[in-house]
Amino acid sequence: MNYIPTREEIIADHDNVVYERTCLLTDNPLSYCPGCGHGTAHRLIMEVVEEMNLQADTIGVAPVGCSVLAYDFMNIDMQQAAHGRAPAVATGIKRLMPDKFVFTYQGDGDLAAIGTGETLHACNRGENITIFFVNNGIYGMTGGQMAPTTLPNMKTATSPYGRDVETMGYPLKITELIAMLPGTYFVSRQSVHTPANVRKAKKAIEKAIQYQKLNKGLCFVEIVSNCNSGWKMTPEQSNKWMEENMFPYYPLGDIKVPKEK
Amino acid sequence: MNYIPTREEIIADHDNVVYERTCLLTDNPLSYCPGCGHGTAHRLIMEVVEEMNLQADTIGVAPVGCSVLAYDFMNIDMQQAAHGRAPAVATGIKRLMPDKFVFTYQGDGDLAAIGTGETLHACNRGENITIFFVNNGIYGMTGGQMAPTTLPNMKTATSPYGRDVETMGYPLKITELIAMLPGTYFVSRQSVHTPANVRKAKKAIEKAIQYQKLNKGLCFVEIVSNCNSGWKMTPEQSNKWMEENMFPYYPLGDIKVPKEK
Amino acid sequence: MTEEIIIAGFGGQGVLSMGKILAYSGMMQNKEVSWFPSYGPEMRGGTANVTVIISDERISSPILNKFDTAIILNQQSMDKFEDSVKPGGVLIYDPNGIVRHPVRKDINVYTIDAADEAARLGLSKVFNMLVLGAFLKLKPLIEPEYMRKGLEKSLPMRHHNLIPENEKAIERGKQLVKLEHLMN
Amino acid sequence: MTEEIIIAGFGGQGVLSMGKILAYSGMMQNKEVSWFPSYGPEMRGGTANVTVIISDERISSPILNKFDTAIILNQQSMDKFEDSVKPGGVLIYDPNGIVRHPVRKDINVYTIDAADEAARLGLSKVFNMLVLGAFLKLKPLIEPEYMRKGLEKSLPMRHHNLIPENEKAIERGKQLVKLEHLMN
Amino acid sequence: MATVKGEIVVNTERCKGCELCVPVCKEKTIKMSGNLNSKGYHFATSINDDCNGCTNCALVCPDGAITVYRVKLKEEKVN
Amino acid sequence: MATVKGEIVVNTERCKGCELCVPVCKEKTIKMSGNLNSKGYHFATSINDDCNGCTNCALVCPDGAITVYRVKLKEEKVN
Amino acid sequence: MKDIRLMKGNEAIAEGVIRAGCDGYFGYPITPQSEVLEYLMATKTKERTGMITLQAESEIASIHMVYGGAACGKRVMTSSSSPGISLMQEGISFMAGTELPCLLLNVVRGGPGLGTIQPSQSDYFQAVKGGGHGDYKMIVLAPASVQEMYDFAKLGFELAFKHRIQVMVLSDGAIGQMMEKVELDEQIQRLTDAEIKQKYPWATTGKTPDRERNIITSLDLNPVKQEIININLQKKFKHIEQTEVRFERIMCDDAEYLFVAYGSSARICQKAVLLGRERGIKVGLLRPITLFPYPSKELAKLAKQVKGMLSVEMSAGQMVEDVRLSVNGAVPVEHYGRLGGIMPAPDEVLNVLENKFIRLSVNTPRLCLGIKKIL
Amino acid sequence: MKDIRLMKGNEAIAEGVIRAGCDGYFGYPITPQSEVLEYLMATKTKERTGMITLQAESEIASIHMVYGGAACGKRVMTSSSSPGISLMQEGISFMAGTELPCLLLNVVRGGPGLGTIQPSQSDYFQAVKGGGHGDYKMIVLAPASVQEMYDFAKLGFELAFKHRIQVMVLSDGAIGQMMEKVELDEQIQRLTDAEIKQKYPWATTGKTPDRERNIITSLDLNPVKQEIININLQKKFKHIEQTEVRFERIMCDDAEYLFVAYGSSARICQKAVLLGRERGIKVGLLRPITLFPYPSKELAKLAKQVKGMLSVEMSAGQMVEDVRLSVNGAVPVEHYGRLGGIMPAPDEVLNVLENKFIRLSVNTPRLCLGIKKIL
Ligand SMILES: Cc1ncc(C[n+]2csc(CCOP(=O)(O)OP(=O)(O)O)c2C)c(N)n1
Ligand SMILES: Cc1ncc(C[n+]2csc(CCOP(=O)(O)OP(=O)(O)O)c2C)c(N)n1
Ligand code: SF4
Ligand code: SF4
Ligand code: SF4
Ligand code: SF4
Ligand code: SF4
Ligand code: SF4
Ligand SMILES: [Mg+2]
Ligand SMILES: [Mg+2]
Repeated sequence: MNYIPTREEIIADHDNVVYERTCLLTDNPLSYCPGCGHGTAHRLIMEVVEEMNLQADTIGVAPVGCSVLAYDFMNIDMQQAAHGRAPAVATGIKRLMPDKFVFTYQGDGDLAAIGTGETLHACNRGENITIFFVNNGIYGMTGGQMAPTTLPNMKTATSPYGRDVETMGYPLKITELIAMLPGTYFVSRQSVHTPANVRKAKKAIEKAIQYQKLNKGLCFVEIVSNCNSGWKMTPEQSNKWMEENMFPYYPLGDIKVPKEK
Repeated sequence: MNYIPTREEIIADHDNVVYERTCLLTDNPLSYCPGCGHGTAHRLIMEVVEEMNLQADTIGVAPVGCSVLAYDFMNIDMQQAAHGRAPAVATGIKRLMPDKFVFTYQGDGDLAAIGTGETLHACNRGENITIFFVNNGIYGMTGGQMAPTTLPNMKTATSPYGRDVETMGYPLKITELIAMLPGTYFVSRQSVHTPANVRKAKKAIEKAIQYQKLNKGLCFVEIVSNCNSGWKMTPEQSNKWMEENMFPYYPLGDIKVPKEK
Repeated sequence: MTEEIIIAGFGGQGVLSMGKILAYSGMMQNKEVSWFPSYGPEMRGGTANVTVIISDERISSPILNKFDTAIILNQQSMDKFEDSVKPGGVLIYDPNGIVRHPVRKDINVYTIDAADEAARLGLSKVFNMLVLGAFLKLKPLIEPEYMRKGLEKSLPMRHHNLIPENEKAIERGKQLVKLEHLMN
Repeated sequence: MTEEIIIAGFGGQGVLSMGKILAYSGMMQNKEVSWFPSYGPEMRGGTANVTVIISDERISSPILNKFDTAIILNQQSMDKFEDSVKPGGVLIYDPNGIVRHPVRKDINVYTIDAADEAARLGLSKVFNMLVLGAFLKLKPLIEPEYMRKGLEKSLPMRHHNLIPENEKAIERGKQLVKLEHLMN
Repeated sequence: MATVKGEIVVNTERCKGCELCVPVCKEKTIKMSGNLNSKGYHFATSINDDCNGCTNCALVCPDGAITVYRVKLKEEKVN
Repeated sequence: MATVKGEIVVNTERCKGCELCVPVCKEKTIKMSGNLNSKGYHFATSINDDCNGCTNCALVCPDGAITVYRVKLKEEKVN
Repeated sequence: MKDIRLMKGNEAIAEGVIRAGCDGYFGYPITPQSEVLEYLMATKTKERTGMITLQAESEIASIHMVYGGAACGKRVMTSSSSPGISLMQEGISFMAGTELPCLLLNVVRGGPGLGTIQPSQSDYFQAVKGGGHGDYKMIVLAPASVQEMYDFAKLGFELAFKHRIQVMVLSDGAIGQMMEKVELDEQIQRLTDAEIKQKYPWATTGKTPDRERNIITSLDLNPVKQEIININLQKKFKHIEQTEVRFERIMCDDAEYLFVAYGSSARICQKAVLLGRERGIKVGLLRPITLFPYPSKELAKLAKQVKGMLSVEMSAGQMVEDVRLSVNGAVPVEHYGRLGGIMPAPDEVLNVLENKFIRLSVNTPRLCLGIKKIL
Repeated sequence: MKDIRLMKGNEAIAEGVIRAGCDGYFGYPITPQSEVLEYLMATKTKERTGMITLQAESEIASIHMVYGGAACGKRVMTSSSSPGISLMQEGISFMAGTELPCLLLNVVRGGPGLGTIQPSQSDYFQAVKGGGHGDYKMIVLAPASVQEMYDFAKLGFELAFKHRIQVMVLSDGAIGQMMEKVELDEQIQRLTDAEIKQKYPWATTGKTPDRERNIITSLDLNPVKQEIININLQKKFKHIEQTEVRFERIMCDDAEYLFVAYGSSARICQKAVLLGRERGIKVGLLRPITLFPYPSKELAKLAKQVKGMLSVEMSAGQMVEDVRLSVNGAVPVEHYGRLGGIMPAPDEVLNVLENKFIRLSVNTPRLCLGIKKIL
């Protein structure tokens, strides 16, 4: 009457874990729509913070946007900033707590519309902070309105007939702009919709955190992501659409890398 | 007893005028310090408006800065905008009065510090307005504080030991940034401290106005200028200092010119 | 007469538009109506609900804590709104996907297998009309003629060809509704 | 005792620092003092003025419309402040560059050729001390010992070597002041 | 000879049924369940023994719902 | 033979004595007056007949204080 | 045929401004009022009437776009909700200083800070006392129905141009998000540029030889002049106080007790009045429609008649100060409020009224959460 | 030896915050307060005490830098003048919602809009009633001398941390720009990070294993929870009203008439009291030092004693509402104000008092410019 463990039991043993949700994500269910990239982005950042053993040294800043509740999910000390002001908030923190790892997590409306001034000047001052920028080309939280990064002719709640660049302006490549500033040190654009991209994105996040520890200036990681709700697609469709439409406009890869070896 | 007119009387006859203050400058004495470039910049813009016969079709927007009182000097309809908001004000005007020639006149604090967001987004939307940007590397009006464009190590009231780029950030080349945006059509940097430069600056101003009439997008003319009071120099010294120190950082010339012939 | 209704479920189930058709129909029948949706980030995660009030008098608050009728279309909504039915009120739900069924004894509970029926018909779009039918069976506030006017008003022109289908679904819903529990 | 003074002229003439030395000296002599400058864009175009009040009692408003004494150092200031001398008050001015001289008959008018004297001495920096001397001659509010303490306090350390020179200029100013007109 | 074998465990209450894990699994191990979780989502479930523990599915899961295990198994009585 | 001759008129009340017009005059026609205008500025003034009407001075004058005239003069009794 | 629709409050005011001949809307999304911009975009205002609709990069940009347009004599507006309106305070103060007419909509949500997105009335002080710097007032209209959201578009523009003043419609998330019946009226033609030039000679429309240049500025470096400007501004506000007060009296004629409430709260109190009458309590409701100018005289009159007034607001006690200032001690004035996005219920407010003034009921209000003790 | 200096008000508060152990200043230049930032820069705060001084790109950035620093338990401040303070209203509301302590300085100038740069008191409503959205209060301190500018730096930080509240020093261009004697006290040590962690357990200093993560947020999507948060906030304000009222009584004991004035106006009224006494009028001055909490009880007491109160403000009538609310009709309350950057004179305000209450003088105030008629 020997009990013979099932195959599952043999394998799914704690010792055999090769991937598990990081303990720096809380148990609270994420408030995001199914398939939304915010969740993956959260996870990667927290994985790196965990792996670098930075929990006690990290102060995060949540924006106004779908990720407004990031503090419910990230098991670190966090501040919720007013819409667009996260880089200023992070500046206030970092200047007074220079030994902490300080990051903001911001959407494209937050960072590139209302927060343009704060973003540009934090970058220009070379604040030793890290900005994670989730660009989904839309205002997810408020119900899918046009963002500065919305693609030409893309339909949103406030461009129901498509973004007309003549009257509504052009998609703003803010990442390319801030990469031009001497205050930024490492600028990279990533995505998190395939396993390979997730791995690359995590690398970029790691670098951005490491460089902050060296006080090299501002590090900036953009993550091009879907907002399947706002785009009115299934998660899978939205990732496909993103590859076909967003990436040509927002090509992935490092935009500014440190010159010295 | 024939009256023989003096040489002066023969020459200084109205018919012989080759240069005269444009009638689009009012009789009010300018409020600027002696030798300040604002006066020349005002004059050039008004000369072009006069020459193009645009007085009745022009609406100007004054900033907050030493040129806050521009409306006392320019004999056109003008609005005084809140600090930094002139591009938004001009957008409001132009969208509703698309046939008017609409311009803003802004200092570097106004345009590149508090007004960064409005500047960038008006440029990005390709508003059919013209921005005249007087960059004197300092906040003239409030008594010579550091501006985003203040040079490294330059002393100002708020950088009394010189601008330390490590903590106070780098001089912001906002003109180069906005030139990257698809919404801008013509971007040029000029100065008005020598006769030759005055002539070139006037050409650029002419173009910027002409292109607006063709609805080509935003035209942007930067004028690097002295603030001799803020810099604590004589006007002549300040122009020399400007050539030696400002121009290397802010090289004169067209930055973006229309591609088509 | 005042009827205060909450309709709660998923985004995509047609919750808001069901409420809107109901409100529009009431309005056509010359009643005072109000329609108040959950809005904003509340909707993240796909939940949606709407409060509809149909009354003979001016409506005071469009936001309520207690309802005459709750129409409940998923578990989360059941958890949230079961308690907000007034004693003696009505709770209608589609049992599909419901694991914790209502337990209150002081209300009248009905079910409608609308999801199954919609699947059976191959017309997932009429799901909400089936549910609406169930409600109208139990609370016949709106006369069919005004129901049609409501449909006309609330559907965009290009969907007017679907009105007969919707009406049929409403009728079908009236047949499908089942009593689960009568209040003690 | 309360003495309300306006000092008005050009930027660069040392108007503000003259006021500051006066105020500091008053303070050292244990008086209540206030010093209130023109500020901001008012200063564009190079004008500068400062209101100094020296008093035995707590000072109410640091901003005044009427003054016991006006010290006037250019035409623009003359145009602006001649009228604000209280009847019976004192107006001191440097006539250099003044084209419209004061006309009021109900005040006491004095001149001091401070610019000329400073030029003669080759010490343009002491211009304002000459003027201050003229004032102190007419209104000997501050004892010399406190004047020195005021100078010490208000000048930065690295300029303390200039104090004797300044004191000399003050004395010289006392000699140079000339009566132009005594009130009727 | 040893084979690498994997296994996933889906936290069915966290899963939101986005289906993003399905196509990234080269082993076609994941399918959406016909059942609903308490939020009303069809959750992901493992349908075969082919998982190789590559973690692809877990990497793309926005809700961190998947735990991946991997072992080297001795080849035994395969039938 | 005709010569181009110029003349400037300085609006002495507008002039703020910034002296920027002085160095740009190749003919060295402009000097600052010893007198003050009512604002207290030493104003610019023309000190010789060499002006050629090139307008340089007027172009750089921030206060628009200079009017420039130019004529072709017949060469007459030069002495 | 009457054009009757079921509309959201936000949609109704959007349709209202189009029909009122609005020339331009500039705004930035924020819950619970994003439907205003969305509706305008969806309805293609440019094609319908020539009206410009533009999504700005922020609320600050929006208000200054409004400034630019208004200074040209155009009918322009923006809308937002509480945090966005806070961002506009400098701009609003500039519009006050330049006396530019415009329509502003605040669909209030619970604050402070990010707060909730649920309805609230806690921006009363900001709207009525002046959230921006300096001495100024706006006309503040408080709609209590979707129909009024629609109606106040036209009324708002009329008042704005009549007095060269900013008109704020102070709504809330309930009125903005709910759908009700709305009766629409005819399209008013937008003014042509020529008409504007003639009707609004102060507007910056380009300096023509027939007039001096027009200047829009709120600056005067000379305090003596600035004081005169400000005195004239104050005279205008006084004049508005004398001529533009609007309110609704509901069962006030024989009232012994009075609710004072605006907007959503007024609807609840209206129901409470009916409940009260059923219970035999002679209670009435004064509903201020204009919050500035405030119906102080009417309240002062009613103070002679009633035994107590209860100001019901979804706030910690803001309008109640104006009620107290109006009656100047003549009658007890109490406050009852719910916070954070919660709306009170009719029986709840009636119970409070009874408790505070009549003391014959021993019920504490159902949902009071201890609020009574501290407010 | 006592360290006595002649300083500008702006310099005094800058020196004051350094000595009060301030950790960080973030600000943007604006007249008439740019000397605060300039002084801090010139004195090399980083070298003196480790204090960070940073010029921000705008007032909005400044207030949010303050937010970030304050949330770490640091003593931080910003300063500005009227238009700049208007821009901070959203940020201030966020700080209120998150209960973050900080020091804010408004050196008020004449508004609305760009206005003048001369002294004014027309931002009273904004400071005291809440210029931002939502129900909140700040503690508002009104200095009347350069010494108080200095003193209120320390007091301000103390109150801010005691109550986790924003403290605004409401000054004006006169107090900011004038030089007066100041007596300085000892340098207070800045707190170390370890001390902060211990004293302010709510601060985001990095989540260590010994505690749950700290979250600074003003958001709750659940209105029921948000209401509880707001009720607690209101309780705090009530508590402050009961414990932190500060005022100065000047010749009030036998007063038959009362000036009520703060800041610069109070100085003028103090002189007017002396003048009045010379003329045989028994007049006193109540000078509120805290504008919130307002000395309402003291005024209510005085209302039983005096025959009339005159609120003197450099505004069109703002604080006067709080005076009226305090006395609730018990005594006539009048207002006298000068606008646009003009300061009234002592005899001027005394004449007004006589005219309004005693009617034995026939002089109309010298510089009244018709203001009396309309205000
Ligand atoms: C001052 C202010 N303006 C507007 C809003 C409304 N608002 C909330 S989130 C948001 C935009 C969110 O878009 P984004 O930053 O792209 O984030 P996402 O939701 O797409 O992740 C807006 C406009 C606000 N909360 N505060
Ligand atoms: C909201 C606001 N913040 C700050 C100020 C103060 N201020 C007036 S002008 C100015 C800067 C002027 O500098 P710049 O734009 O470079 O113009 P310049 O005087 O040098 O020509 C500042 C900060 C203001 N008026 N309003
Ligand atoms: S709305 Fe868009 S961005 Fe927001 S959670 Fe949903 S999918 Fe993600
Ligand atoms: S302060 Fe500078 S910018 Fe301003 S007028 Fe003087 S020189 Fe020109
Ligand atoms: S770990 Fe790899 S093989 Fe296993 S289920 Fe996931 S994706 Fe498939
Ligand atoms: S990716 Fe995650 S949330 Fe999506 S279906 Fe798979 S397990 Fe569920
Ligand atoms: S016009 Fe030319 S030549 Fe004549 S004074 Fe001027 S600069 Fe000299
Ligand atoms: S450039 Fe003009 S202002 Fe300057 S000195 Fe010459 S004439 Fe006078
Ligand atoms: Mg987005
Ligand atoms: Mg400048």
